Formats: sequence, C-alpha cells, structure tokens
Amino acid sequence: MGDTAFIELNQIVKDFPGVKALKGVDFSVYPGEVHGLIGENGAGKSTIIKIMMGVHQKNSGSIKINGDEVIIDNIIQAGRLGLAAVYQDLNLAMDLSIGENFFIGNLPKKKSGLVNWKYVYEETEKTLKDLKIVIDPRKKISELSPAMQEMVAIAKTVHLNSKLVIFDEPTALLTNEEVEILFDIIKTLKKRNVAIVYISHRLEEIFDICDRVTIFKDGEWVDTTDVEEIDEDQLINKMVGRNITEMYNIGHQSPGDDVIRVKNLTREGNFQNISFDVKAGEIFGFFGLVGSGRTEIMRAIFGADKLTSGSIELNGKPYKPKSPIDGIKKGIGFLPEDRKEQGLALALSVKHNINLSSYKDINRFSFVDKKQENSRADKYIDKMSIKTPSRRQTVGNLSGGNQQKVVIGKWLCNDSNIFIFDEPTVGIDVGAKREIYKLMEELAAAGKAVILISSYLPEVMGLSDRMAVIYEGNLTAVLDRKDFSEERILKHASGIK
Amino acid sequence: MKKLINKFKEGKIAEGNLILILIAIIILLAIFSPKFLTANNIKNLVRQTSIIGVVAIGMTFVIISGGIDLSVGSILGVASIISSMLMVSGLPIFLAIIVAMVVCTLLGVINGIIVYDGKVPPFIATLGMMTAARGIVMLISNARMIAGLPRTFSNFAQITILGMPSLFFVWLLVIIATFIVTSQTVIGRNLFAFGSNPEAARLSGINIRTLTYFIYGISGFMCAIAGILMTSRLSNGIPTAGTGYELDAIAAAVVGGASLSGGSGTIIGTVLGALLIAIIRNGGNLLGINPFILQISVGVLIVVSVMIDQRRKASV
Amino acid sequence: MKKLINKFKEGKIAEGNLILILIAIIILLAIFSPKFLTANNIKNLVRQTSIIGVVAIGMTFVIISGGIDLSVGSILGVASIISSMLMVSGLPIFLAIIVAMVVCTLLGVINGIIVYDGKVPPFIATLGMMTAARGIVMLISNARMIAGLPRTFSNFAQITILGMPSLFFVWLLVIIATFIVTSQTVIGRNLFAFGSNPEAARLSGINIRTLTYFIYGISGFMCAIAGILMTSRLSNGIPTAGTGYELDAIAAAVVGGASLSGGSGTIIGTVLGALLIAIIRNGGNLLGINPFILQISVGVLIVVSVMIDQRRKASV
Amino acid sequence: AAGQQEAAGPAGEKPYEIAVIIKATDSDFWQYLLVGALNYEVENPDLVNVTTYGPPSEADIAQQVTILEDVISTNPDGIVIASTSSDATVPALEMAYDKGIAIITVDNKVNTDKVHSFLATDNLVGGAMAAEKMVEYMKAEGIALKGKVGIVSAMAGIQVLTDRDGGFTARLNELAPDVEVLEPRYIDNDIVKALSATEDLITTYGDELIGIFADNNHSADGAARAIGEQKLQNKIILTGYDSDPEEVAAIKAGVLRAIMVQDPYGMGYKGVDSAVKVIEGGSLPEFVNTGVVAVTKENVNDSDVQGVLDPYSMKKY
Ligand SMILES: Nc1ncnc2c1ncn2[C@@H]1O[C@H](COP(=O)(O)OP(=O)(O)OP(=O)(O)O)[C@@H](O)[C@H]1O
Ligand SMILES: Nc1ncnc2c1ncn2[C@@H]1O[C@H](COP(=O)(O)OP(=O)(O)OP(=O)(O)O)[C@@H](O)[C@H]1O
Ligand SMILES: [Mg+2]
Ligand SMILES: [Mg+2]
Repeated sequence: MGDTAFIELNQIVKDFPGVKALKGVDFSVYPGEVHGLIGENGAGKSTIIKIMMGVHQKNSGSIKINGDEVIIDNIIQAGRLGLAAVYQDLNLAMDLSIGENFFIGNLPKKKSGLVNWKYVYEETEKTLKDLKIVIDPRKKISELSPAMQEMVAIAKTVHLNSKLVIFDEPTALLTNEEVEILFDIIKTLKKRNVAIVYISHRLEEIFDICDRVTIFKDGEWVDTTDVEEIDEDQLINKMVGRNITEMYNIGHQSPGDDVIRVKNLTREGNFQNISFDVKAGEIFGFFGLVGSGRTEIMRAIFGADKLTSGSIELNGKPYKPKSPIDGIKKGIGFLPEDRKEQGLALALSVKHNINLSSYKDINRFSFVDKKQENSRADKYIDKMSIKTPSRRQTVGNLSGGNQQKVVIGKWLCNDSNIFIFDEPTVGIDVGAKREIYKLMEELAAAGKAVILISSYLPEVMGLSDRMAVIYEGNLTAVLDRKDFSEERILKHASGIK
Repeated sequence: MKKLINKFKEGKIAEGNLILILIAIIILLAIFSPKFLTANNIKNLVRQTSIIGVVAIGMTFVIISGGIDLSVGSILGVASIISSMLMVSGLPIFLAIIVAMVVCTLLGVINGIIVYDGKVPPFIATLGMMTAARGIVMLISNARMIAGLPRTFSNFAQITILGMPSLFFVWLLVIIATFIVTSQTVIGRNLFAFGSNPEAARLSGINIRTLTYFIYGISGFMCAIAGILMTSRLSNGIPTAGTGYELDAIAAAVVGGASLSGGSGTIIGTVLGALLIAIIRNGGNLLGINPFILQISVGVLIVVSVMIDQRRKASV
Repeated sequence: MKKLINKFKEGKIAEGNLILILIAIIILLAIFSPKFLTANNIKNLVRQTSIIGVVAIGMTFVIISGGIDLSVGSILGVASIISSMLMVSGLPIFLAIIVAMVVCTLLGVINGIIVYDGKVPPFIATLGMMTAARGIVMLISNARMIAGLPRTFSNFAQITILGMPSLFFVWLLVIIATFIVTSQTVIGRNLFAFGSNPEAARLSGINIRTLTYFIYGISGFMCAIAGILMTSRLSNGIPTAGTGYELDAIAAAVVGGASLSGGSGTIIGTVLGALLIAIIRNGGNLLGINPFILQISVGVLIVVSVMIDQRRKASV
Repeated sequence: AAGQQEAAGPAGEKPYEIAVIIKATDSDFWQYLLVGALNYEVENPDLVNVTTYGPPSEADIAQQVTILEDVISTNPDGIVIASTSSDATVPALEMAYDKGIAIITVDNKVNTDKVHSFLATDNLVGGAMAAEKMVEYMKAEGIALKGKVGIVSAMAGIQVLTDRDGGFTARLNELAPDVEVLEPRYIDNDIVKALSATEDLITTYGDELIGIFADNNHSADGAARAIGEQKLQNKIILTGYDSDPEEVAAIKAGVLRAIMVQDPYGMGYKGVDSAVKVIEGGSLPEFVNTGVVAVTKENVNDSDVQGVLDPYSMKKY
C-alpha cells in the first residue's frame, strides 16, 4: 500500500429525482489494496462507482487522483485516468461475438484503419485461455452461460491495464471454480500495485480477499476499517443497524402429503428422466452448477416451456400444463431467476405488480375492484416490509432486494401453495436475505411446498429439508438433510460417481 | 379540486405538460385570430378531429402494448367501402354497419394472429395488411366511390346535438368507453403489464395470445367506427379513405405521451395529442399561413412538443 | 466454398433463408414468364431497384442502431429539387451534386441531434423531419417540377456500362462501401454494439453522440445519392419524389433480416430484401396481373417471407 | 376481363397486344380511361387484347417508369400511356418506339418526337373555363366581383393540377381584376381534408370569400360538402374539375355550379383505336384534342353528357 491514495473522494453528494442516493460520503483507495465496499441494497454503492467512472455527475464534493483534483465528466475520460469497472448489470452487446464484446469501445485497427479482426480474436482467445477459459471467441456471446459472460466481462476489464479496477458484485452469477479464478486475477492485479474496489453481498468474500472495507448505509458513510479488525457480525451490524446471527437458522416442519410428484420428466436438449416429489411444509432444494438445467425443469413444471415426455401429479391429480396460466390455476408461484426480464413490469407501480396475477380474482364483470387492489397491495407491502414511499411508486425505482420482495408478494397475493424460488437472493443484501429466508420458513409452516433453486451452496444446505442435485440435465441425487455434506453434494453436482 | 391542482403542479398528472402546451397555443391563436374561438370554428375543429381521434384511440391500445399498427388507414377504407356497398345493395343501415365492424375487427385480429402466432414484428405485419387491405378495397370497389347511400345514414354526420356535431359525441363515447377499459378493467391492467414486459406478463398468467388478438382487434374496430363516420360525413364510400392516417394517429398518441417501446400511454393524452395537431393545422389555416410553411410548422411543433414533454419529465 | 455451403446448410449465414426464398420466386417467375430472365428485363430490374436500394442501405444503418428514419423520402425530395434547381441556375453539375449531398447529410445530422440531444424518439423526430422537409421542398420549388437539366446529367442514368445500367454501379459502389464500413470499421462495429445494447455501448466509452449523428447523417447522405440518381433518371427535379419510400426502405431492411429493435441487420440482407420486393412487382407487371391483386400479393409476400425467416431462425 | 393470358401471337398477327398505363389506380378518372380501353377490347375481341397497368399514386413517378419498362419487356404491339412526368418516360418510350411499338400518349404531353399520336385536354384551358363559369354565376347571383377566391388543390407538385390552377388564376385575374386569388390549400387527395380546408377558408374570410375553385373531384367533393352544410352556395360560388357521382349530385343540388369534365373514356377508347391504326400502318394526327366540357345544372341531365359524366354507365364487361 502506498502513502497517497490513488483515488480520494470527498463529501460526494448525488441526487436523483426524488432520491438522495449519496449524502456526502468519503471514500479512498490506495494502490495495491483491495478495498471492499458493502451496504444494503440501495445504499449507494453502485452510484459512487458510477460517479468515479463518469457515468453519473456528482452534485457536489471533490475527486482527487494521486493527490490532484480532477473532474471526470465522461467515461472516456475515466478510462484515460486509468479507471475501469465491471458493472453490476451485465453490460454486453448480446448480438455480437465474444471477441467483439471483449474489445467493445476499444477495437484495434490495422494500418488501413479497418478493424484488426485477427488481433481481436487471437488476443481474446489468449487472454481467456490464461484464465483457463477455452472458448471460440467468434461465437456470439449470447450462446454463453451467464457465468461465462460475466467472466468475459471481467477479463475484458482487466485486460485494459488500468490503475483502478472496480468489481461491482462480480460473483453473483459465478460458480466456485470461477470465483477462484477471479480471486487469482485480483491477486495478480494487487501484485501489480493496482487499486481495486470490490463490492459484494457475500460477506465471507470480503474477508477472503479484501484489505480494508468501507460500509455505506442509506447514502451515508458509516465506517472504513481494516478487515482484520472487524468480524462478520460487527460488519452486519454496521450495515443493517441490527444483529443478524445464524442466517440460515429457520424452523423445519414435519412434512405432510406429497403435493407434487414428478416422473421421468424430459425436455429434449435440457434435461432427462427427472423424477422427484415435494411434500407439504417442505423446503426442497435444487442444487447444481450454473447451466445444469434446474431453471428449465421448473419452467416446464410451471407451464412456461413445453415438455417432451414425462408426467406430473399435483395433489394426486394428473397435471399437464400448456402455459403458465395452467400452473397458476393450480397454485404454483414462480419467482424467476431474472426478476428484471421475467418477474416485473418495471415501468409499472408496486401495486400493479403485486396484483398482476390476481386480477382474475378481484374483479366484478371484469372491472377491477380497486378497494381490494389497494388493500392487497398494502397488505403485502406491509407483510414483506417492502421499502417504498407508496404503493404507487414505479417498481423500477426500488432497490434490488425490494424488487425481489414485490415478486414474492405477487405470488403470495395469488394464494399460491407451491412456491418455486429460482435464485431468490442473487444481489440481495444480508438483511433482505434473512427476511426472504424467514418468509420461506413461514410458507413452509403454513403447509405450502417450497422449491428453492440456488447455486450458492451454504444457502441450499442451510435451508433445505431435502435436496436434489442436478448435473447436466440429470438428477444425480436426492439427499436428506442429515446426509448433507459439502463434499458429497459437490461430487454429485459435478457428475463424479 | 385542490388536490388535483397540487398533483398537477407536482407533475404527477401525466398529461400536465401537454395541457400547458395546448393552453399556450390556444391563447396565442385566440390573440392572433379573432375567428379562432368562435362557436363555429370550435365546432369545425371537433368535427375535423373526431374521425382521426377515434383511429388514434385504437392506435393507443396497440402502442401501449408495445406494437404499432400501420394498417389503420386501409382498414378504415375497408369499413367505408363495405358499409356503403352493403347499404347501396339494400341491406338495412344497421346491418351494414355491423358487418363492416365485424370485418374490420377480424382484419385487426388477423394482424394479431400474424404478430403473435406468426412471430412477425408488428411493423411488418401491419405494413403487409396496409398494402393488402388497400388492394382489397380497390379491387372490390373498382377504385370507385360508392354513391347513393340512404339519406338517414348520410344525415347522421350533419346533425348537431346541443350545438355540437354528432361526430363529436361518437368520439366522446369512444373516449369514455376506452378510458374505462384502460383504467378500470382487468384487460386494461393486463395491457399495460404486457406492454411493459411481455415475458413477465406471460409468466404472471396473462393470456397474451388473446390479449394480442384483442389489442389489434380493438384497433380494427376503431377503424370501422371511423370509417363509418367518414362515410356518413361524405355521403359516399371512398376507396382511398384513410390514406396516410397511420402516421397522424401514431403522432397523436406519441405527442399524447405514449411511448413506442410500450407500457405507457393514456387515452386522454392521445385525445389531447390529436387536438394539438388539429389545432395547429386549423390555426395555421385561419391565419392564412402559406400551406408549405404551415406543413413545416406542424413538423417542427410535433417534435418540439415531444421534446418539451421529455425535458419536463426528466426534471420531475 | 465447401465451407460456405456447409455454413449455409447449418443456417449460419444470416441471409440463407432469404436467398432460398428469392431463388424459389425467381424459378417460379422464370417458368411462368419467358420474358423474366431476359437480359433486358434484368437490366430493368436492377435499374428499378437501385434507387430504393440505396435508400434502404441508409435505412439499414438507422435500423441496426435501433432507430427508424421516416424522413428518407422527403430528404430524397430535397436532393432532387436542390440539385436540379442549382443545375438549372447554371451551377456546374459537380457542384450542384455536392451541395445537395451536404444539405441532405446535414438534414440527417439534424435528425440525429433531435434524437440524441433532444431525447425525442426517432419515430417522432424523423416524422417531424418528414413533414417539415417535404414542406421545404414544396416551398422552394413552388410545388413545381424543375425541368431543363443539362443533357450530360440526365444522360447519366441512361448509360449502360458492360451492359448494365450506370445506376447499378452506383448502387454496387454504395453496397461495397457500406459493407466494408459495417463489417470492418470501428464505427461500423460500434453501430452494432450501440443497437444491441445502448447502455453497454455508453459504458464502454463509445461516443454515442457522434455515433448517432453519423448514423442519421449516413441515412441523409444515401437519400442525397438516391435523389440525384432519381433526378437523372427522371430528367426532372420532382418535388414529390420519394413519397412513401420510407416504408419500402424499411420493408427491404426488415425482410432482409434487420430487427427493428436494433443490433442486427446486414447490408447484403437489405440488398436481397429490396430485390425480393422489386422482383415481385416486376414479375407481377410482366405477368400482367391486375394491379390491385399485385398490391395484395406484395403485402402478403412481405409478411410471409418474414414469417418463414422467423420460423427457420427459431428452428436452427 | 383484361387479357391475362400470357403469350401473345407473333407480331403482326391478331389480336394485337395493347398495354394501357394510367397515372394512378386510385381515382375514378383513371378508371374511366380504363373503361374506354377495355370497352374497345370487348367490342373488338379478335382485334386487340388490352392489359392495364398503373402505380397506386400519382406522386410515384418512378414507379410508373418502372411499370413502363416492365411493359416494354413484354414486347406489346402498342402502348397507350398517360405519363405523369413529361420527361421521365422519354428514354423508355423512345426505345419502345425504335423497337417498333406503337406509342400513343394521352392526357400529358411527353417531350419527345418519337410518339405516334397524342390525345389530351388542355388543362390550362379547362382551368380558364372554370374561372369563366365562376364569374358567370357570380353575376347571376348578384355577387359583386370583389373579394377573395380560394383554391382547394388535390395535391402539391402535380403538373396537371398546377396547370388547372394556373389557367384558372390567370383567367380570373383578367375577368375580375378586383378579386384576389388565394394561395392553394393542398389536401393530399383526401376528401375529409378538403372539407376541413374549405371550412377553415370560410371561417377565415367570412363574407369576403366569394368563390372557390376545386381542381379535381376529391377536392370538389369536400368543398361542396362544406358549402352545402353551411348553406352558403349562394354566397360562395364553387366550380370544380372532373366528374364523380358526388360531384354530379352536388351540381344537381346547386351547391357545385360547374365541373370541367374531360373525356377520359374517349382517351382510353380512342387511344387503343389509334394504337391499332398505327400498327396497321395508318397515319394519325400528331395531336387530338379530346376536349373538355363544362357541366352545369342546366345541362347535367342532357343525354349527350351522360357518357362523359359517368363512363361506368357505358361499361360493357
Ligand atoms: N438512475 C437512477 N434514477 C433514480 N434513482 C436511482 C438511479 N440509480 C440509483 N438510484 C437510486 O439511488 C439509490 C442508490 O442506488 P445504488 O444503485 O447506488 O445502490 P446499491 O448500493 O448499488 O444497491 P444494490 O446492492 O442493490 O446494487 C437507490 O435508492 C436507487 O433507487
Ligand atoms: N438462452 C439460451 N440459449 C442457449 N442455451 C441456453 C440458454 N439458456 C440456457 N441455456 C442452456 O440450457 C442449459 C440449462 O440452463 P439453465 O439456465 O436451466 O441452468 P440452471 O441449472 O438453471 O442454471 P442457472 O443457475 O444459470 O439458472 C444450459 O446448458 C444452458 O447453457
Ligand atoms: Mg448496486
Ligand atoms: Mg437457472
């Protein structure tokens, strides 16, 4: 760590229409340090890095680089100053090739002025290979799994040879293996005396990789400290203002009757011969590596995708879904993994989104019963403790965790009895995570069946009564809680017999 | 009332900006042309706006859903020719109108089928329908006007009720009905959800197939109403009726605040948008502005009013 | 070559479907009309397609970027009137062409400014320009054709080189140049990145302001070329020149595989799309099909070819 | 009806293939021309085989050139064309002429000598006649020749319309120098827009407005309706152009005072006939005036104008 900070931000204020995102925060990073930045959803983490990167303009405050005051009013300039970032939302051009995305905004030219494609593809291939990723860079990036896409984005940013590299929640989509690669990358950067900002909601990562950590709360700076001088409980306390111990400690029910029975389910190209059953009052985990086909299985059960063969029984009756309408009628609620693309109408109000699946029940001659609409919205805003100024707030303006709660509220509102949660806590802060876990507990206690898909092993292990493990579209094991062990699960998940 | 004014000030009424722009233009015109605020001119104005106003309302449904309907003008032509040919052939007026409405609604539904089941982008699906439907109109009418409509039918558009033209009341009825549908019914809620995020709407159990049929069907139905009004007003079935109306209708909806990417738009906004464009044209005519300069001004004003709207939205 | 065929079979060539459809139609027409595959008719065909083909290429840039340009027809009219008025007034042909090109490119850039800086949706921005530019054309030409062009200028469009019309070579030049720009230059690739994900493009440091100006400027420039070609071909400056071309150009690009939501589209696809539409019309004329039935067929075929394309894409 | 069969007999053998190309398919006027042409075919089935073509709109000049080129590719024996532009079709027509195809132009003169005959009305004269009729009726109604006269024009930038408006304005200026002729209002050939434009003219100029000239059938339909609705036919003298059923009704009702009717039927019929004569080696005059008739309430019921008013009544197929 050097003596002067590479970048130093003082009293930064940022207002968005209706929201004070940053209320005068300080933040500095030294060369060769990995600086963790944590806080609840909506605390202002992404906002401050976007100010550093010239994406947003601060309302007041100052930025110094190597001790000199600078004005960063666009991204190009930030790049010149040696700043680079991997943003939270995957910002890739899905219609383009991997190589092109690797060099987006920075394409190399030949002497003739034309794009040097040879260099583009060779360099991409080489750089990715160094990171143990072997793929054809001429492929369209949309053909990659989200995890691989994230790795491309990371590799691309690192390749820029910047003096400060910012990672905004890089691990949300990654498997253990890729997280290892990422940490190796960060260590290499550190050796090169690069300053690094690391944002994550997985606190153990902060302890694994960071030297110092800064905590934000509601747009205000709370503390900056050496990681060695703080423990996880203290960190959480500073972050959410209360103690959360034993994240995964929830009550477990004695299971009831089979609610859902699945036999030999097959969807060509996605999964084969999947059979399992889920009982009332049970939390049934689904673990597998990213891309193993869990989402597809659940989508097919919900009715969103077509099945090739196999049968499903719900409460003892045969069930053949043709569209989500059938699944919903039978009381299935599905929380999709991508809430922005599949779960929410972002431009509409909280109220509208909560009621989205229930309008069929709250109308008279197809006229919406507005009293019920409002009272249901209020009920679930309250029940889920959704942080929103009013039920009329546009969902797009809520923070990630609160958006997730709105989607859950939608299915509660629809009186579902089978809940499928697909990666429910991706990008969610610890406080909100805990609330979602408590909610699953409540659902199970009320006799509902809960299916939990997660790529985050501690979470599935901690919450599930039983767990199915999927490897490349095949069910490799169904384990009871007493048989859960990390080693065993990972073995099944990677196809080792 | 006070609440309303406050809401207005806070920019919470979506159509707020537009109302201000409209008022400003009305005041300007009233100052420069003493004829502008006469009863007669107002009557003319609403009469001139009613027909395109009805089309624009159907268009608003399509635009809220994230689609576009280029076939409105041609379907309007279908309504005009079919209803008048049937009347002339002796069918009772009432039946002729019903048949035209059914046919046009079906043409709209066919648009919906091409879009949903054929997965053809709305722009192309309705562009094809625009070309094909106009061809059909020309073919069955031999590109000729249809004359000899029953007197009672052609008189309808001439009637005034309480001093206002009958066309205005039809438009008003359409406005009220669609206002209720978009703001009070399940279909309205689903329409916005679908336009805002089709995949989320589907996964929430909304039947987006029938919804798509419904949306384009409504647009076709509105074209039928507009076509029948126009036929009554002109006492003739006109094969070229409605040519170019698609752009006017889209402009009205978008000036009224609808977004072509779907999920937003209001009936009242569209009504104001249609009025704004009509008032500019009417005012320009009253002031005796050179028609080409007027045309230029209309173009500029459409852009400027959308620009002002965007600015004010961003600053709230 | 074998590699190419394999790629083709695997559906990896974006324009594959279109080529198949095109070949099928050509075979059908060749069977039914012996005149279709004559040298003379082929010459006519390319001549007829060249002008709209150039406009469609400019449109392709805009569509790839996720925008739309409704003003192409009017800007084409501007080129026609300005270049012919200047020539008639005695300016050297060369200079007249340059002036027309500069003016039209500027009009395009103004579209870009309204879209980027004014944050007005492209549909509205260019709709305004469409109306305003046509007004300007009418105003400066007094809505009259401009006759009396220099012979050397009007002769240009009649010349054939190596048996092919000169217009074809201009089109070919434009195709080659834009093919290189879109596939081999940084600005071309930035265009795709921007259309595919504007936010990602911005965050990657692409200057999307100048890119937007460039895109609409190119479209304006292409309209200038097309307008000048048309003026030469028609030996007149025509104030109504290009009316309705926006829809033909969009149809060509979309039939050619461009998506109106941006990020995809190819120059070759657009060329094939323009040819497909032109061939249908040409074939209809050769077969002496009733013009209304021909109109209906064109509408249906545009929709069907896009539908087939979607199906095949989905099945790959 | 029209010759859809594909193969024509070898050149020189009957029936002759005659292609008729109109300016636009979207109006009664051009449909009337086709009736004339097709009637000729019906009357002489062994002599000619008529095929008809046309672009959807008169604004689309390039499309008409395209059609002409396509038609020439099919090698007909004769072409009858109403060319929208006087220059644009020249190269194609000259080529066809050189190939030995009989070329008959109608309605609009084309700037080349390589045409066998030209049949048309003079639109300048027709416009002037409309002015004369207007003045005549103003005098009859006792309206002082002072004030303003409006023009409702179907479309900007179309040559024949510009001629009509120009002929009208020039003649009216001669006959009534104290009357101001206003800038034309353009209506995109849309009757509803014609109606609105006329309403706005009436609102704007009130009593000052003493006459309106509408330069085609759609503009006259709309103008007549506006004037009729407000019962101003005795204060505002309306004269129009062309003929369609609505105009005829307006004439009979006294709202529209006069329409200048050309003979599109004759252009079609005589056009095909001329082509046949050329093919068979006859010689023809360079120009045939097909004439324009002013139809008013006085002569609207005369039997000899019925044919020009509604050629559809003469349709034989
Ligand atoms: N473009 C914007 N317009 C309006 N409000 C915004 C905008 N971007 C962020 N905000 C608001 O600013 C606040 C801070 O958001 P920010 O994205 O910085 O949070 P974060 O700490 O990154 O949260 P998360 O952990 O969920 O990513 C939130 O209340 C958010 O709703
Ligand atoms: N849009 C897509 N295009 C092509 N292949 C896809 C697409 N989406 C998923 N796949 C592939 O389908 C398979 C199953 O993916 P799926 O998303 O169901 O996995 P998952 O186990 O749910 O993992 P995740 O944690 O990503 O949700 C994988 O091989 C994946 O790469
Ligand atoms: Mg964030
Ligand atoms: Mg998944």
